[in-house]
Amino acid sequence: MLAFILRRLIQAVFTIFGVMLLTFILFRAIPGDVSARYVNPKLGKAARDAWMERHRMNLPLVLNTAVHVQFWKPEFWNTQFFWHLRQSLTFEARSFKTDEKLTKIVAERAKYSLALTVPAMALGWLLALVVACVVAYFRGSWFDYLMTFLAVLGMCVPYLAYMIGVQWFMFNVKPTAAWGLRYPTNIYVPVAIAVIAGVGASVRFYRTVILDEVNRDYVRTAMAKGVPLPGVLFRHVLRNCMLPILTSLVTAIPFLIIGSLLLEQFFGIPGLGPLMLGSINDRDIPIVTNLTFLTAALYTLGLLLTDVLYAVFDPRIRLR
Amino acid sequence: MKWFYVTAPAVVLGLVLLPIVYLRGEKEGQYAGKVVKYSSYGAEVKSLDPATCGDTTSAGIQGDFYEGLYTYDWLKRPLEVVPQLAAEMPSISEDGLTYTIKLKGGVKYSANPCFGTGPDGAHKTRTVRADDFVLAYKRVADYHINTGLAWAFLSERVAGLDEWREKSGSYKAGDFSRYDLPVEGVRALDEHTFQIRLRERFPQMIYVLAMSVYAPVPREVVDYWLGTQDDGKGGRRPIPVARRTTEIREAEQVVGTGPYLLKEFRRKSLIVLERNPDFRYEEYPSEGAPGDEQAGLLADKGKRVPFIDVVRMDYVAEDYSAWMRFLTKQTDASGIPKEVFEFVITPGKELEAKWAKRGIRLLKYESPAVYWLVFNVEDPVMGASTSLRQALCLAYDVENHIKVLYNGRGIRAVNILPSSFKTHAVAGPGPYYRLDLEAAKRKMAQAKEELAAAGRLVNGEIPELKLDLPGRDRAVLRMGEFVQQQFGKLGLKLRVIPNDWPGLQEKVHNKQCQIYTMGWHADYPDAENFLQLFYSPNIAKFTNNSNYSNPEFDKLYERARTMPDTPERTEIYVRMVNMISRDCPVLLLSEPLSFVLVYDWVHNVKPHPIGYGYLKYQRLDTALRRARGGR
Amino acid sequence: MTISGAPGGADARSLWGDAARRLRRDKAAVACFAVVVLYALIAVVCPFVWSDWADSYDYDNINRPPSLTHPMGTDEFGRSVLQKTLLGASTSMTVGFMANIIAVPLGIVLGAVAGYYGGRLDDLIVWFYTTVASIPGLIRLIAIKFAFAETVLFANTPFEMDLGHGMSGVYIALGMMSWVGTCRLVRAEVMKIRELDYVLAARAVGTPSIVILFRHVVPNVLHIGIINFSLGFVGAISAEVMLSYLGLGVGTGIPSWGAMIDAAKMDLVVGRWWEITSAVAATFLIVLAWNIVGDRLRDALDPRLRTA
Amino acid sequence: MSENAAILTVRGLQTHFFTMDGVVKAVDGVSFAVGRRQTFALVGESGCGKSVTALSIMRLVPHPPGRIVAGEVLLDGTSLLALRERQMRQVRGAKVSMIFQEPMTSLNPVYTVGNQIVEAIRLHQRLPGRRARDQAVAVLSQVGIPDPAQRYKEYPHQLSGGMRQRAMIAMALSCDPDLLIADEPTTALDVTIEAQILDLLKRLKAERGLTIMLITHDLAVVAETADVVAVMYASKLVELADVQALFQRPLHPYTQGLFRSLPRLGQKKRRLETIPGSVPNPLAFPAGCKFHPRCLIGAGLERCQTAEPPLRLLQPNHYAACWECPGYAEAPAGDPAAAPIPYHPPEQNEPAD
Repeated sequence: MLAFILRRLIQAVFTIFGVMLLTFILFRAIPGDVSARYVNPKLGKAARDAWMERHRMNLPLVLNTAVHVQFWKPEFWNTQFFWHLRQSLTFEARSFKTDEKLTKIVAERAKYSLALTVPAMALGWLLALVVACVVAYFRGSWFDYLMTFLAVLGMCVPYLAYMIGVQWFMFNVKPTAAWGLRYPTNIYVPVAIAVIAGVGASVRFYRTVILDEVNRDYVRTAMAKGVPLPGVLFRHVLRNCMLPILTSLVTAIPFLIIGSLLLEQFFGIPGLGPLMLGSINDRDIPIVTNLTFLTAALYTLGLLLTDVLYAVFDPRIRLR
Repeated sequence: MKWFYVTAPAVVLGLVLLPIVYLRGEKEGQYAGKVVKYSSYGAEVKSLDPATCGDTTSAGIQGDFYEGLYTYDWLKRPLEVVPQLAAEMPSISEDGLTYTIKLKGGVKYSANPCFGTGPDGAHKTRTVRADDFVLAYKRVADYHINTGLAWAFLSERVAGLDEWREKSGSYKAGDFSRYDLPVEGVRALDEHTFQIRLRERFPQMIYVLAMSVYAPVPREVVDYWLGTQDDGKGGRRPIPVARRTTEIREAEQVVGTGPYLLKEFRRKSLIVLERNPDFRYEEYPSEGAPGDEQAGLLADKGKRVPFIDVVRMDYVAEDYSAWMRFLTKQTDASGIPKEVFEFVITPGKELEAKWAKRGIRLLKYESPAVYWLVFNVEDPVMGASTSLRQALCLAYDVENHIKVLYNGRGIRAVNILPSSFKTHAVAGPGPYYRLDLEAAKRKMAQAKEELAAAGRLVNGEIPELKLDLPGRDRAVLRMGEFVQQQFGKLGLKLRVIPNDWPGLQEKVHNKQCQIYTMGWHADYPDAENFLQLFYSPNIAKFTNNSNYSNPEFDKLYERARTMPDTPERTEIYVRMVNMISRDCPVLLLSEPLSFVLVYDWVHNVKPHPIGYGYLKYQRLDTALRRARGGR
Repeated sequence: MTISGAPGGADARSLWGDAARRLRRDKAAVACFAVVVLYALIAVVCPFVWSDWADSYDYDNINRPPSLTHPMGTDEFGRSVLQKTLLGASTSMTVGFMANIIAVPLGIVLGAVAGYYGGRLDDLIVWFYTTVASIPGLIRLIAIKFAFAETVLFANTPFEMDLGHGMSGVYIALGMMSWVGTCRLVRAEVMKIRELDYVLAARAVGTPSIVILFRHVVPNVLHIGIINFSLGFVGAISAEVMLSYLGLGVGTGIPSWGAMIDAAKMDLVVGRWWEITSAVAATFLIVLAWNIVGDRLRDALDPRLRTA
Repeated sequence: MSENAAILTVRGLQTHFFTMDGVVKAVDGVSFAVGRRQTFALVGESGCGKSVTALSIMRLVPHPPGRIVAGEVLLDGTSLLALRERQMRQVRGAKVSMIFQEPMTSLNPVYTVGNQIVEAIRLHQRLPGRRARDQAVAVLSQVGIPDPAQRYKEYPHQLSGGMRQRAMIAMALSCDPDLLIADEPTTALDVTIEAQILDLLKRLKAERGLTIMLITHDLAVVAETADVVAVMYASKLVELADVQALFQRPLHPYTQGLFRSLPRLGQKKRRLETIPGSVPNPLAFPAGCKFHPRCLIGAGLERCQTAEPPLRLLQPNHYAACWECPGYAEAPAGDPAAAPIPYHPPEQNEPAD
């Protein structure tokens, strides 16, 4: 198992490096010179150069070709890409726009994003799982068809429609809860939207996973032993479905951190989501790249953790 | 597995309840007994540094904690400049070049750690000195500070300041010792006397002095907040020069003399202003314009201002949310979103009765501003044919532009000056700023010939035109679509390119735009403020964005700008305005008409067309607000 | 209990025939497929019928409620909302179709190459899609849309594509970013097929590997492409709505449901329900139809689920 | 207790699958009775419905699409089909147990063997954990698993195929059921292990007085273990007899075909015979006798093509369903569910032929 974890760890390192490369290409190499957005062109070239130097935009892009063979010299590595890697790993980046440190921004805002996404995800997960199990229990009945149909229906309504509808409703019922965080409990309005809008897809996915598993031989064995259906579902089936379910949870990690971009904007939650949107619009490259990297890295680590956890819990892998 | 089914729901429940535990809501008792004003804002506050302030949102908020030497009288019309931090109006030398200004005594900054901390832990304050103004002017001129508008009014006008700017460029950005270099034309004669010397006559200088961008900046702020940082042990340690910033950004660094201090500033989230306890004694005005008495604006005369203790502004990104917050009495005042306009306002531009019954009042005011589409005259197509520009002006249905896009909130602009300027009426409407499709089509034929002669036609057709927009939100895109329709009437194709604001700026500076939307809001009530936008040396200063260049115009401008307000100058102004009307470097759209809704518990609101910082006069009847179901 | 024919994969013809037969019997699938075809027809026909729609503005009749002349009312420029909605189908279907025409073949080719050749190439492709997949979808999309910012392909030709602001940018960005799922599935499937007897046989007689790959292997994973094509449509349509909301969607003057929802989101407050309702209903119906078609296609075509 | 008392009676059982392509009659009117302490073998090609018969008895037919549409299943006089699901659960595992073909997949991979046995024990007997554990170890040892205390703690994938099947049997026997249904228990195992498992079943039958219903397609297994044999073809029983009668004189052409395709010692044939054709599509069974397209006798006969022969008692304790069997026309329409076919094993001292 140690070898397995080690192998996955190496893969994760490569993936994280890949993410850094990709964010570098997408956000830094392609968009070209953005200095004019941050340094008033009225101030002339020297000011622009100072700014470029300050943000290390004056360095060669990937490799310092002037000393291209002398990779043992520090100048060789003194390039934008290297600094990008370094900033990604240390979170030292500063916003182009406000010059704030990324760590400070994240520290200030992440808690709001988490306050929205963590309950939404936990609740959504539990709800989806329970509904999926119940639906799988009644598979083939009208109840199953109704719930599956509802799940599909729920998936098809545009997200925006949910937000507009729910906010409109809340303003009519309890205006103080419709926007902002005047009371901590206000967070449950967007949480509810996230859950409602997301539960359909999860239910459908979990149902497929569970039904896939329900047709396996060991389930028949358990039934032949006289295990009641809930026992079959919860004790035997669910345990075997854990990998896809855990994985689906992990794939949601980026949204834990980045927050629900639109939901936060709409409901006045000062999380990272609106910041991300704003930074993209402002071409605030350090913020965008580093937040993207952060989410991608957490996602990768999450997957790694899933695999390790699963290796711990699944005897077939554990004892390999 | 059983443990799983017990713990999993427990963990989920815990996670779900987590926000309640650690998410601090507004503490309900936080503002107990205080008068709190609630409002929403939707545009980002771009600057907290007086020197870099260049947009109306930032100016609006800065106006409440930064004060300039002079300001506009809040109530009086026509506009009148009155002393604010100055004790009296400036004494101007015979040649009109030297302005000597006596300061009010005993004006204090809001308390701040940079002035030191007393034994009881309370932060100290100090009185404003003349050298604080000197520093403010130096910062505006500072090469390392991104000062747009503020610098534009001083450059080539104040003696020695351009040279100082040159010198400051040779310093490192973080090296603040440059502020010790003297400037010839900006001096503190003594602690209470400040003097500015101009290179040439500038009759509009008094208006410049009334802008809050030149608010005093204590040197302590620069040295303490920009020069040192928290060392994590309760003390401060210096920041290496290379890593210093030059701009004032953080909430705690904002040190002003105004009636309020910035208590909390969370970008794109929340702004809280609190009454500045060190604010000097000031009284509510006792006289105003005709009609103010009847409007109840003088009921509080002689009382000490400010009235409001706390202002809480929430960043609300969506118009929809902002409007609903106003409707449900979460905020005290609101603009009127386009979509709801006709449900709130009658065709006669008055408030619908049912809204009035809810206790809502409508305030209308004209801003001295003109919106237009800028044609880049250096563009190969737009520059090659004056007839094309004239044709577009003639074809554009501005009436419907105002009706469809602004619900009729505006009046058609007929020359580049706002109608409240006296030169406006004298100059009269421009020949091409009217709707005449037939004439436009005739002009179009001419334009084709001109363009053909210049070799700009592609396959015998005018190539697709490009319109750059200053944003991506729906209102802006909607406008793009409308322009498409208008140009389509002449058979022209238009590609609409949404930009973010800095992106558009960048393109404009690089002269990459062909047509884009712009507007100009008067900085002071003088035609010169609008005419300088077409003065060709200003192309390099990035204020002449249409890149319009006309030697005759330039000559007239140079003559007029040092002239005092005489009929002769007005005559020159008119000639210049008419040149623009003839050459059409801009397609004039509208002069905006602004509508604001306030609840009846808000008193003493009178929108000011140019000045800022009148929040101190506002008064809230919180008992009425609670009675009406507000907070 | 084996109910029908051959195990999946090897006998492609019976797989497709069988699937078609099953789908024909499935009334819901047929109905949804009919909806999709109807939308496609609308998408093709309407732009011809109302080619001058963009200039059909009528400033005297803006935001009118439904009436006989305009069954779904008029929009902010006095144009018919019904026509706008129907024309929006063209945008949506184009974006969905083009995005998947890019993404699915890309996914199949990369997945097949990775799965068939294995080794370093496989490692590289797996690394690439893992990397891409670990960046959240919307950010990925926005990022590439911004990377396109001022890119104009084939400028000054009839094929000019303004990637930064036009419709082409939306579907190319979507296409370039949504191949991962297909790639992953195809790779896994190809790895299984690679070991099947007929492939081994072909290899034994010395058929060049590229021929084996594209003649013998890829046809057997096409069903994954078909399934992902239909499911990808849903994603593309939703993404277009989202991008339009963020102002990164198709250009102005092009009717789009996302833009309609965005433009009309405030209208609801004052009771102007017709524009947002039309757009939401149109989106809802096509997404529902594609979802069900995709589901049923998967049930019919994917042998693993077929045994269930 | 009378030899003739049936422990299990199946009468007119019909199990249909309602698929999108049509109704599949997987079991179509099957009747038989299993006597106590007998080994009753149900033989047929794959897809003939024998597994569905077993699942129907257990009421484990996957629903949807399957459903028992008619018939009666009596276990010790209790009608299983009339039981509520809750009561049925108490029957499963406790009175009737079942083991399956694939020991690899039939055990839950994520639980230890012991855990799964204990689960069965505790479901049916209120035992404290330790006692249940002891019982599980005991039953593991009974099925011949060496070092049962160690095996108890192991996961299915750690065991060999034979051990897994033994564990399955242990699990099935853990609650001391009266009837064990073994659905092709040895198909997935290799020959030596197969023999061991069959021996084990025989031993358990002898030791515990177990009744076994053995489902298989392998006549060799039948010869080895069965007392009574039922042959199934295309959802119906075509022949039912005790093992000696059947092996000595198969009556139905299908059974005869099966025997011909069996390698036999001392035969000089160089090639094994096979039954021509293939198992008919359950959606479109041929009219008349379902076997007639493949039948050497009835292929061209009109009666075989039009009318389906019912099961008739041709000889004492020997039923068959074929128009062309000698004596079929005059034979009574016996009820195979009325009483189990008694089995009299040949005397031990009688020399085998």
